[in-house]
Amino acid sequence: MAMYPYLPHTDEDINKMLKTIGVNAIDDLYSDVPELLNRDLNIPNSISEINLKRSLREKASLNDNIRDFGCFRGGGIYNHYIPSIVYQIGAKRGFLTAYTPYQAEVSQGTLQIMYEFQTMISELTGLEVSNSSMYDGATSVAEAILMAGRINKKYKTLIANTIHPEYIEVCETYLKPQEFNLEKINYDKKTGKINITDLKNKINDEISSVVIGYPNFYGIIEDIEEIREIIPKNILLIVVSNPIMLGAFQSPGKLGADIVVGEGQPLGNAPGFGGPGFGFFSSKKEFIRNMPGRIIGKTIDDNGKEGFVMILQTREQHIRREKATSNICSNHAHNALLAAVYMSIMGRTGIKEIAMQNYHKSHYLYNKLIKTEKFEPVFEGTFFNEFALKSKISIDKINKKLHEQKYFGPLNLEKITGEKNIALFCATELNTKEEIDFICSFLEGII
Amino acid sequence: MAMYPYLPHTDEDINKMLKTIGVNAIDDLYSDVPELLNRDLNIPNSISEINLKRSLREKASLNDNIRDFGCFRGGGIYNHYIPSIVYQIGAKRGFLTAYTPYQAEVSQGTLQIMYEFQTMISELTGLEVSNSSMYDGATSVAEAILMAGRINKKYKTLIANTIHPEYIEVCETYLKPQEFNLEKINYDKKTGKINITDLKNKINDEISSVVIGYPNFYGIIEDIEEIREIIPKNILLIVVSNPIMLGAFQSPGKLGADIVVGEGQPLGNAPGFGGPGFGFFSSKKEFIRNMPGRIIGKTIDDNGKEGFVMILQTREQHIRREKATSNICSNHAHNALLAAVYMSIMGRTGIKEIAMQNYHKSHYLYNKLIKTEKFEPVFEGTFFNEFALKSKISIDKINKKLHEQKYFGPLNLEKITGEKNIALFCATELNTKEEIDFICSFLEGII
Amino acid sequence: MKLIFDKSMNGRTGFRIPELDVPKENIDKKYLRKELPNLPETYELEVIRHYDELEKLNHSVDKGFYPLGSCTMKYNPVLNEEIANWENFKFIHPYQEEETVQGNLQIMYELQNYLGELTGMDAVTLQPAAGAHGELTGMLIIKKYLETNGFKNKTKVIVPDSAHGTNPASAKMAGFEIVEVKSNINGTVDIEELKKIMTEDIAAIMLTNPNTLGIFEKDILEISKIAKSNNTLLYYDGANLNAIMGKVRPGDMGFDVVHLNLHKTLSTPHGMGGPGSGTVGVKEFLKDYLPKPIVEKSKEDKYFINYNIKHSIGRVRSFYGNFLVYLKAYIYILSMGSDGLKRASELAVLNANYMKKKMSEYMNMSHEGICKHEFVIDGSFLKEYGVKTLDIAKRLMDFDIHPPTVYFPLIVKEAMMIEPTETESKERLDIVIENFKTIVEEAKTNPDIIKKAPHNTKISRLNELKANKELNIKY
Amino acid sequence: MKLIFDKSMNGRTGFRIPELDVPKENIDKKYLRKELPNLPETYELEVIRHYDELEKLNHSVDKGFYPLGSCTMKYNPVLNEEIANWENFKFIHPYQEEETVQGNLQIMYELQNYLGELTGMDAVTLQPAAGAHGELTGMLIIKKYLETNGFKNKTKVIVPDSAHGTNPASAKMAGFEIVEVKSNINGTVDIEELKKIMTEDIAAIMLTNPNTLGIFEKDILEISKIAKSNNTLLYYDGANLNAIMGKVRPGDMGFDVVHLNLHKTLSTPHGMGGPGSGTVGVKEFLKDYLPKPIVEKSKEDKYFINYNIKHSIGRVRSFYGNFLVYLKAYIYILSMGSDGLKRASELAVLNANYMKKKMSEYMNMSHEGICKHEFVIDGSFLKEYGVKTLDIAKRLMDFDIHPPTVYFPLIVKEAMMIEPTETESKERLDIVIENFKTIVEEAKTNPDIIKKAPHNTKISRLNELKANKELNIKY
Repeated sequence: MAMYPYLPHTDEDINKMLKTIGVNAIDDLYSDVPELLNRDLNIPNSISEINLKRSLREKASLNDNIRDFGCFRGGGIYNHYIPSIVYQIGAKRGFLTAYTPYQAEVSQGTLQIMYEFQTMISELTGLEVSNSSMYDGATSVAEAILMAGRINKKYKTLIANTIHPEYIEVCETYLKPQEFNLEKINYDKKTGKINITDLKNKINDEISSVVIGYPNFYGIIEDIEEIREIIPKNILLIVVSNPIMLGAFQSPGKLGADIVVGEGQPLGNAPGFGGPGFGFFSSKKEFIRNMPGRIIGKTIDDNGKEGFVMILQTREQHIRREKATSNICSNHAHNALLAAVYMSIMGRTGIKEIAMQNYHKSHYLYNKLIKTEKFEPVFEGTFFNEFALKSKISIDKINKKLHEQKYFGPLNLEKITGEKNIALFCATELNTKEEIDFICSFLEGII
Repeated sequence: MAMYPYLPHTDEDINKMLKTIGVNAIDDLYSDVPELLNRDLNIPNSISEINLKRSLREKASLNDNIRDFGCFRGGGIYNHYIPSIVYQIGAKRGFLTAYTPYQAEVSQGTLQIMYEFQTMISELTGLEVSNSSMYDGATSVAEAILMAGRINKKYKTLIANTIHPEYIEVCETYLKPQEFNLEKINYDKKTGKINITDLKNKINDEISSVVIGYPNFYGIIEDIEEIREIIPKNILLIVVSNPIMLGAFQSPGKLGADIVVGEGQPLGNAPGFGGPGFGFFSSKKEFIRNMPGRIIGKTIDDNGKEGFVMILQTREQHIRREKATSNICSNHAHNALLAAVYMSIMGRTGIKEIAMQNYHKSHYLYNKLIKTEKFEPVFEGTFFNEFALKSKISIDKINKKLHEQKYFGPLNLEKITGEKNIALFCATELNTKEEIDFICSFLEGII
Repeated sequence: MKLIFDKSMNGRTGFRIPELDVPKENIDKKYLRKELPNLPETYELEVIRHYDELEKLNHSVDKGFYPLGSCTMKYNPVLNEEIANWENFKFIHPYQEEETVQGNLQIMYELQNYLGELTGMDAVTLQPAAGAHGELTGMLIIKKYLETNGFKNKTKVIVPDSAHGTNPASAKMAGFEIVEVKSNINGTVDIEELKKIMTEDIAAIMLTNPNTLGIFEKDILEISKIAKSNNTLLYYDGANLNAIMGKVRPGDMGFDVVHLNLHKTLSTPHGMGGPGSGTVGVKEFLKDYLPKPIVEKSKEDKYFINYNIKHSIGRVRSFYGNFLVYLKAYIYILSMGSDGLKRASELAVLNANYMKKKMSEYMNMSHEGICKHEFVIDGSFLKEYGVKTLDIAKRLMDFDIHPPTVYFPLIVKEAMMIEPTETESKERLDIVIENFKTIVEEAKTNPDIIKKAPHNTKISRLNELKANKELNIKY
Repeated sequence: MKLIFDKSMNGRTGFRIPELDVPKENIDKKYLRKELPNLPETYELEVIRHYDELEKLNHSVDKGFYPLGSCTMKYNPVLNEEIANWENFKFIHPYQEEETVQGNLQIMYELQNYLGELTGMDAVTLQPAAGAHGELTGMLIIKKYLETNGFKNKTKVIVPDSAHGTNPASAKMAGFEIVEVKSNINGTVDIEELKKIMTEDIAAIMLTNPNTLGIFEKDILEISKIAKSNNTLLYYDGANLNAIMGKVRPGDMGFDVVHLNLHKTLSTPHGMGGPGSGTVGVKEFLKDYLPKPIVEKSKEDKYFINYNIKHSIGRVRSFYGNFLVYLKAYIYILSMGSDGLKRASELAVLNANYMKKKMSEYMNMSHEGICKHEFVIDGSFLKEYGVKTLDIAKRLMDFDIHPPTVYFPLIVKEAMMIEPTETESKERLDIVIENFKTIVEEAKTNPDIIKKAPHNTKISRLNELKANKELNIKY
């Protein structure tokens, strides 16, 4: 019989155990199972670690990665510096091979990390409460909209059409079966910000919440305060944000947001082909009982020692079943850990520095690109670390040429939003002046 | 002032500390140091993690590695399967960032590992005592010769000239200042084994020890028993061995060796450009007090609980200074750990299987190469996983061509022993039939 | 222990990035924070020690037995972690051109096929981020299918009283009403009861099989027949697939939709609560309803991402799901192979039955007889000593055993749900069986030691009331 | 805890390699073992748990304060580990063609230069595997140089009584006789005594500076003069270089040969006892005596390995030394840079003086005044309470502090040698200072708690006598 390194049973073990149970063969333990499968699964037989690695190396070699290649592409997932310590702590098996902290006394590691994570997210968003992670940015927005509906019992949401198109798609999927309406707010063609007139026109008594980006999908920074002033108090303002930006820029909470969510990947998580990152989710404290997901609280033990537990579990599905605030069970705790380590090591000074470098580098790139005369500005609004340009040359061609130079060029929005000849460029702290200068002069020469 | 992620001191800390000490500036703590250096060191200024990684990636990319390239080269360092678990356990910081177990109560992890390691090495070599590692194979041989001298108070050694040439060089370096003589024993041109007549001729009363390889540098397996019978009892027989081979082949201890040493790299250690691997070192128990290096023993604590401590420290330099058995202080404990994990996961069945596959694969390669008619056998003796062939074509040319095919071909012995047109081929469990077949048919076509 | 914020010191830094190498762009001050977020200022060694200390406060599979029923806390192979850490997997941008991610796409394509084969389904999506997310996806598929095919009246979903809480919650999120079906005395779905509530408006039945009692729903073929005849779809909760890999397939039993928890059955680590991966498989007739996108192979053997799915329920997540998670499941499948996966299930069942049999000698089981990969103890027999299941759970910690799932399933009093998994050895099981025995003895002779447990952890029982009342949720 | 051998079970396997894919070759049975070696038969999860448990039994830098004097237990950057784990460093065969290892050779070449600059030396070898190995190498160079240049009569080496034990042991291995020089009341070399023993046959003086008392040999220039005038070479033991990087260089002080412990000063991890790296630097006139090979750069900017060194002492190790170790030192040097290395030394000295000053309030120091990176406590003041240095050492474990180096240097009674290193924060030092104070208080009021320490470790004091008598050295 084949041996598997993950399975400890010797033949002798099996025989002894069968005898104890009082059956003759393992198949006797399946006597209640209908015999519907009388063949082996059409999956290759087990292979050795050596051959497995060979096979995976071959597949891996068919990918190009954004460490070997320079990367000017964002669109929801960003290429940031990840200190070595982040994944090395992430690899600790005491974190990796533990589950949800159902039993607090043997999960204080997890619980304290999540409490610290919640604090850090709250600090960034400027809101009092954070949960300990969601799946991703997109589902966080969808859940935020549902949460707003639970709060004000209204079931229509206005969402800026400058929110990441994939997030809007996910919201549509989530909201439709609930008969929750989603209406889009147009953007101002000139600034790239939300069209205030359109917003005003669409606001009415039925509206539960308004969703805007900060920055939005085109990198533009919305005026949260202005928007907050326009929408009535009982309508919740949901802000979708980039957590790195919040290191230096005004926090949405301070500017009037009720719920702030977003994709946490930029905080120390590898791009990983888009997953797993994590969704962050925070709100005003008054809404805590309507929040989805796991929340950790501090308390004391029998001896008066401080410790942590999961709180408000009665919101959750395992207690409340169909009456729960959400069906979410597994979250992205391990990715939240990576983010917590990242924030611990960067500190407030570090995150601020990163945010400002993103701002300055992307503006430097912007200015240089405009000078090539191959691109025209699309929006006037202030942007963070990415921006849209109208390209005079085929963007696919540009990207093909840049790929030959070992760069991933801008995102061709045609594939995402359908807009033709619009390139979404991104620069982060990882883009050097040297490579920005290179691609700009390279693009200048392209025809 | 620049900030360094490894240095915690804030300006405020420094000021407070200086005040406590009662000096005005850090330089005041150097008032007793002559001012001989009034410039900055000519070393680049500190750089960030990001730029550092960029620079190292660039350098790394100038190397070709033997995972991307097939490897038919041995000569002391071998390309073996290393289960993923080995380096993952090796990365545990509780092992990596601990030092010599001077304080047993807080070093039981280290001590037990070394006790287990000693046991495993003893099992392979067939001798009762092992220390907890030396620097490498070469220095282990040198230290073994010195140890034999301490035991029988004689200072001349016969060493087979089929021992790894670099090992012999190291022995020369070690022995010369001690006025310890080293004489070489010739090999039998036909078998590649030690020349028994030559050995017999050279044996006399002055000889302290005889050193032979098992296998020797040409891969040939010596007849330990026969040699043991020839040399008088009071001459120590030192066997230099490949530990993987000992998984399936007779142990030198059982065949009459007094001291068995060698390079431990094949046991789960990466080639690493030749270091660090580790030297293993074992002997008969009667010689334990003359052994160099650290030895761990089992005992009990105040409560009768079993535990481990360093023993026989009075042999060592930190106690005995110039009268010590050796000057060795730091050893290669972490590499011994990697070997212990490797042996734990492979088990006796696994090591045996690996050893036999090495034997069979290298013989398959041998047979195929002879059939190409580009090579002629050099020796008739039984070999383990490498063998020498006389090449009709320039070996450098062969290797250049093979490199283009992404293979590292045989070792050109001209560079090592000065022998012209002799190629030392090696095959391990990592060489597939497919690649053996490929290189043989490729070589067949070469002119 | 101290929070990282308590270890912060102004002016200390743990990061170092290159100085800005481009000219600074003006920025209107109004955009910027006046006060920085209160993130800790510390340095590498401090951070390392902080997490080193935190790690030691956790129980984990690597540390010891973790028989958390329904969670399948099996060994998470280190090999999978190593490979998922390769740069050519970790540093891939989701919007790279398809030509530059052929390796990833091939893996996804093959994994879709393997999971389809494993479950007997015809098409698979890798999008859902976790089991519950898969449930939602599956129920949305069912909803959309029914609506598209003229079954708008089908608004209800039947869920057994033994089901995971996520089942009703997910069905609800998908816009269904919930109808609960009671379990019979054998712990399985009561067929007669089922027939009664099987009205025309029933869209689907959600089942876990083996169910959360560890019992195989042996009437599954009849249930399937009942459902089919009512145009009701059958949904398979894959949480317990670890019992039956290679033995029987949901698709062959009549299920139309199935979600898998790759972090359970297929060995990807649970990571303190996630990330998971909750892939969903469907029968051919539901294929066009899958969320987008899925990976396909062209005639030229190139892999591509297909966004064009006729009746797709839409997106359920950004990008392509948790790639770095399901990559590990893919590696696990290749490691174990067809033969090994089957063996894993068989040994998981063997382990559970062995424990159940031995522990039956001194504990009450919720149901007699052969179980699958887990079983449930009825802890109420210790009531007379004043000992509750919670107490037993806490006492187990003193033996370095993670407590089983407790008070679930809801239909068993003082339930303790034990799932040993196949990666535990007989010796380990024997020790645990003895530990349980010791605790039962203690309950009878010295219940106080149990009621005050745990004794060996750094923290003892925590005041949950206070935590829920005072809501101290951040520093 | 149980040994891995006790966890072994016949027939269990943790490995899986491809089946042999070539025909079997005959082999004479006489070559093969009749009985396999008794290596454990186990499986991955068991092995992982085994080492997980073992790791927890160790103190380490990552876990807490580790002021092991003379060992410089500073923080070992995780970045260095990550990079040294890259395949293009880890899986390089030493006999690859030079064209295929240009990256490695460039690193070695640059590191040789950096280390030369750091120590004020003209040429450097990366061969030696550890500090003591470097000492041997250095002393062999001196020996060969003297012999080659007509100083065959120089057969003795002066070593201070405060020196590391490796110094005399290494000099002895290099074929020298040892002459000990006493320290004076200030803890430094007694110049008058030195002059007295400075006979014609003195080949070299081996010095550590600052010395093992943490005191800078302020008369070093005079010592150097004395040596030079006698054609005696000056050897620098680099164990304590962490005190003076960028402040003063051994070469400038008159030293001719220096070894460095990269695992001390340059942050490579100590790994439970090794591997280290003991590079050796020499002045120009000794360059031709270095062990072979060294790395050089051609006019075409290609790096190559030079085996052709005129008077080379020969090889001291196979291949090129511990590449994967000194690679980490290279990364550390680049990380810290000229500025950071100097800062590290300054802060190491600051930390030591701060601790010394504060601890002087309640403990006796071997010597008053300013120290360098470490200082020595004279523990004999606690004798009156029946408390020995060993007891203090053991009691420190209860505070999660690794004991300092004890009973060394030999010239201080009940010595405790404390080296905090620069990577510990003031807060941490303050805590440790308080812990020491508590223990001194305990010594006076409750000495038993100290004499029976440690109390919080899994193992208490071990019977060394029994260990040395019974010699139980394997399973």
